[in-house]
Amino acid sequence: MKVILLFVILTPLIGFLINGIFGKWTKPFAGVIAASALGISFLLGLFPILSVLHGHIVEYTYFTWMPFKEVVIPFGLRVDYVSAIMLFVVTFVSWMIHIYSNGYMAGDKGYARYFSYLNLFVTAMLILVLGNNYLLMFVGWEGVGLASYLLIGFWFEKSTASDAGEKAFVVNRIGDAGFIIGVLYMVYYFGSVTYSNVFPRAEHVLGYGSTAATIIGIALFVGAVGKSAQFPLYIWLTDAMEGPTPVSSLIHAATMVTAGVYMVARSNAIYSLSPVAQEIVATIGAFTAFYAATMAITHKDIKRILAYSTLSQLGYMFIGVGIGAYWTGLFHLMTHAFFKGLLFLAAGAIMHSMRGLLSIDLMGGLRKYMPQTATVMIIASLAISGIPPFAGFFSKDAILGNALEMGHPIIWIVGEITAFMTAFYMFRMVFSVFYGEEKVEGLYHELHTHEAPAVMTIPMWVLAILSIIGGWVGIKMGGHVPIEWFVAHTAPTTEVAHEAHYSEILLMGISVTMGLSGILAAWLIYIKKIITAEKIANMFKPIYTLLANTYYADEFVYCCIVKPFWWVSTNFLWKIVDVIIIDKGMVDGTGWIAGRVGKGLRLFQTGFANNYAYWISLGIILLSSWYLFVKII
Amino acid sequence: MEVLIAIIKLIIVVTVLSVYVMYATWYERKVIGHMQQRIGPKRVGWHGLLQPIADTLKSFWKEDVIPDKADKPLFWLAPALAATFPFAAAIAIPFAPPLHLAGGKVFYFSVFHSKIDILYILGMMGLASFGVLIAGVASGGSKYSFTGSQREAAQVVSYEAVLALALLNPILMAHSLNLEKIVEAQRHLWFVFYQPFAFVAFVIAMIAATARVPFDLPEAEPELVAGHMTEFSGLKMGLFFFGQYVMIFVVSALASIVFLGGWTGPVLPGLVWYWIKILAFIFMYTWFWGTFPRYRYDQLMDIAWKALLPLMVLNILWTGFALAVGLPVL
Amino acid sequence: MTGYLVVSALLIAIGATGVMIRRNFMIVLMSLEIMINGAGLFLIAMSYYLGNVSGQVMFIFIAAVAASETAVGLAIAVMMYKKKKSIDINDFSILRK
Amino acid sequence: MEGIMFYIISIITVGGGLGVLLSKNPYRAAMWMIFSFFGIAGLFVMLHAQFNAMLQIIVYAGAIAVMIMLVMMIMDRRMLESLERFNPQAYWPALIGLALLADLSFLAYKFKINMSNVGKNLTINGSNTQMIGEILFKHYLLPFEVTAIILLVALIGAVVLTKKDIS
Repeated sequence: MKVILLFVILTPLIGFLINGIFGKWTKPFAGVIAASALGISFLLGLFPILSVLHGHIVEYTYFTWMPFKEVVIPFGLRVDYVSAIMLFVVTFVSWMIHIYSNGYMAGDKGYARYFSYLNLFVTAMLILVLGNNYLLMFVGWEGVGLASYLLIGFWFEKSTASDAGEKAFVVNRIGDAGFIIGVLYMVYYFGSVTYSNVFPRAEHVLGYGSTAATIIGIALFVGAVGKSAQFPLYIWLTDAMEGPTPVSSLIHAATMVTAGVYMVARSNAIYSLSPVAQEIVATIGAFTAFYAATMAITHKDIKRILAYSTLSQLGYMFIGVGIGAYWTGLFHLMTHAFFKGLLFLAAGAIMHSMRGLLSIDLMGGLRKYMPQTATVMIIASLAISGIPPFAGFFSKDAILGNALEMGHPIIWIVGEITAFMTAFYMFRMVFSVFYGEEKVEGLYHELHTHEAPAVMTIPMWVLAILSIIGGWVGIKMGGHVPIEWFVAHTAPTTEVAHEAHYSEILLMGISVTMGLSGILAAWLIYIKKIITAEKIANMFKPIYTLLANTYYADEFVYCCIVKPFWWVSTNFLWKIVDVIIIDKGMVDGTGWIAGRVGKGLRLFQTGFANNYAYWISLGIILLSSWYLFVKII
Repeated sequence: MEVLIAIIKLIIVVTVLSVYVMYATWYERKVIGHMQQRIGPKRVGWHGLLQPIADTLKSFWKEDVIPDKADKPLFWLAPALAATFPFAAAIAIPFAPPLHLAGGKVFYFSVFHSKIDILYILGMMGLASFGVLIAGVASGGSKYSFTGSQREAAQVVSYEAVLALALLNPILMAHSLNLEKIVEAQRHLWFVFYQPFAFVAFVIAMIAATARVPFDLPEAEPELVAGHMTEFSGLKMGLFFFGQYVMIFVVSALASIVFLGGWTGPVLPGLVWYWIKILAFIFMYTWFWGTFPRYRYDQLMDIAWKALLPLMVLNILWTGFALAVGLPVL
Repeated sequence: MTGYLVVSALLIAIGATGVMIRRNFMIVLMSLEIMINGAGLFLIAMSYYLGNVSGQVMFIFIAAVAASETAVGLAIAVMMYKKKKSIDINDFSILRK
Repeated sequence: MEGIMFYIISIITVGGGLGVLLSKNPYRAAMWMIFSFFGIAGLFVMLHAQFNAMLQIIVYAGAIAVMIMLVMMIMDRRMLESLERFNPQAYWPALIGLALLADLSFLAYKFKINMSNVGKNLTINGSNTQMIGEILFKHYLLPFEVTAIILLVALIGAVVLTKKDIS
């Protein structure tokens, strides 16, 4: 088992090394190598998962990684009830996406490079998931950051792509700073960063409701905000859509962005101690869910719509982990990985056959040309809208139901409104892309629009099936919900004093109604054309403009952060500090002093290396004499 | 007492090695002769068995020519060093498996025995090239000698590194620098099965380090006459030969100990296994001599720096990692 | 103990003198090696007399640094030789101008 | 016995050093240097530092000396051997060297340490190598890595220096 667990990580790494080093020669079968590496990794990963299912947590320490005096950091891997879910999701969805990429990237000139990056990404993600301490998690955390930078900027000839890669990197750095601070606090308080060492002692060391727990919680959450693209730091994610679409599917739907949720669920022992930190997590989650959904309504680019919906769904997950019902967050993470991965893959298939066109204004009636893609897209949209029996219904309902029961009615209301909007924008997209008439005459004929090849459709179908049945683990069976029971071994739900009881059927009914009414609204507007979208847009002109411009977030950053920096830099740093103090005072001044001194010292600079040695030797003599006569005698 | 035993051992080793060198030349001439469909030495004694003795005697009576422009002290020093250092390396090589005496004492069949045998042998092997280097310098501006020495210096620096890196893998696996411990660690399976790449690299590097075909550039006959030995004659030249053959013996023994399990092996007694392995390596040398063309100089350097060295570094990384996490090495 | 330290002092002094008075750059490099070895001897002697193996570890670092120093020094020598066809240390005075 | 050994080896060591200092021919100087290295290795063995003694031989005598020889062989021989031995004004620096020697020797004579640990703690299970490894990779891991970087920098520096024609 020890070796198997290690090879779960090593196989993608080996794939990366093969494709990375010998890419020139392995180009024809780079995709096969990468996909089979992931397949092996997935199959090997099943062993520890099975062991966890039997109730044995798998944890091995391989070697001591950094021995400091008191703090010893091991290199160890751990699969427990939380990471087992992540391990399954990451390896399986990544595997599907690797297979899909074989078709999508065919003919690209960076074929081998692409697959080596993809494997590197999965390696880093697995280290993040499986590491048994925070520092190892941080290695994975930075590793996925690096790999995502490489993948987003994969088509680096396009300046937008490389800019987007840099933006993702820079914004993530802010979050990483928070993460590091959290880990350092942890070292300070616990003298260790190993999970099995920190969590059992958390309550004893920190105490319930203590400031220390809150600080650690918030600092770690700042890291999660950066990586999971929550409210202030979300701006990188939409730009990151410049990368190849399977990359968006892998990084921005299924794996990397969920790292923050995973980390919060993983640190449940600390969050449970701090109601304040929990409140912040849940609030930011709810706000992001709503905020991103409003932006998704107005956008016309399929990938951007999906990107905003990802933000929104991540908000849901943070509500789940923020209210203390960690299993709901992880549950939604899992179902989301299935259906959002699928949505991105379907968008990729559309993009593939539309030669890169993405605007929903150009499409319509695509159902006839791409029946399979249309079917899986509708399945995924139903899942994300929360229509039973699709996966999204169970997880979203679990989050919202728990939010209400834990005493967060406002979050519940916001969540329900967001659910309505989710259904609306998803079906707005579906209806305008797949139904209705061809909007631009002869476009499809010209582009030879066709169904995607089997290597792309099969992974989509697999994910589609999972999008349907993936949520069924959330059905109450024999008195308890299987996934709740499973996760609660490692991350027990925070206990609340006053548990309100609401009728479950009623809550479900409200959720379903919200979803259905969203779909209905979209149907009325985009199919029946009772009222055209333009008219509504004109009716609420100011709001529409605000939303279409994404709340002017980039402009806000530019005005309020970049501009003042610019101003301070030009007016103060440049003109005063640089020119007067540094240039005139320090540079010229030191130069002047150095010049004066140099004139004196020039006598010593004979240019003969021997002469320099004299002075050095004389210096040694002086030093030793000083030691001799002052210290000893 | 111990000093006395050591001295006796030393004398025996000198004798054995001298006889070994004499008959190694005979053996090589015989084997190479048969490979080239000749008979080899035949006249002196039965199947030419007395030939090496005749050769040795002849080299004693040869006129000792010293070039006018030669640097006399260095000219004397060069062959002495060329013979001394390989010999110094050879005294750490056991000639037979250690004998476990009554009372827990162990009798070693090597003159010098320590915990860091391999380091000692590597050090002495590195120094062995000095004889050749000085030979080039001392020959008083002879172009052939000088070029030969230059090549030897570059070759030794390159291949010494490969040799050490290749040895590091078995050392890591055996957790010891001591030859007996390394043999002990291979009781179940020889290291050549764990470390095939290291073994191949070691064999290539050991041929280059002893400057034999196909890497015999320091004394490439067609271009350099006899390389560094051009100006030497008689006994001095004999000493160079002595050094080279002892060196071949040392690396062969090292290879068989470190990679092929030394005196471990089924059925036959340890001593027999040990010498079979060493003689197999010596035969391999002759075999290569008879079959391989010489490499070009830049190819020689490319092999060392662009192929073997990176490969060995990767190999060590893998070995260390595998040992650290408890994986099977291969 | 004094014996070892005196030998070490002798080596350092000889090396320093060599650096100061020799003209041949190669010999200056060799003198540097001698000096470094003097320092190494001091470390090893102290490691023995203090019963602390750290001194020996330091010697390993010194050996590594000495190797890099030699490599760079030899590279400079080769470059200077290419440029000036000489390795007289007194010809190496372009820094003066 | 040990005292006699020490004197013999010290004479070898110091003699080698003097040989480097005084010999005109750089090849001979290199030989003297190797001689001196051997002496130091012997002193190391006497100080129970077997591993470092071997390291001394492999690194200094085996690698550094060969490198110096190699570079000298690239150069013109006559130029190398015809150089003046000493600087024109060699008296002052020689005096400085003597002063340095006197100073350091006096320091060595005056030096007093606690002698209760002589020869202890140098081995684990009788193995010097193992002890060095333990200390090197536990306490001196960071310096070790820095050393590795220094070596890499020197390697690149040497390649760049010899490859480019700086004008």
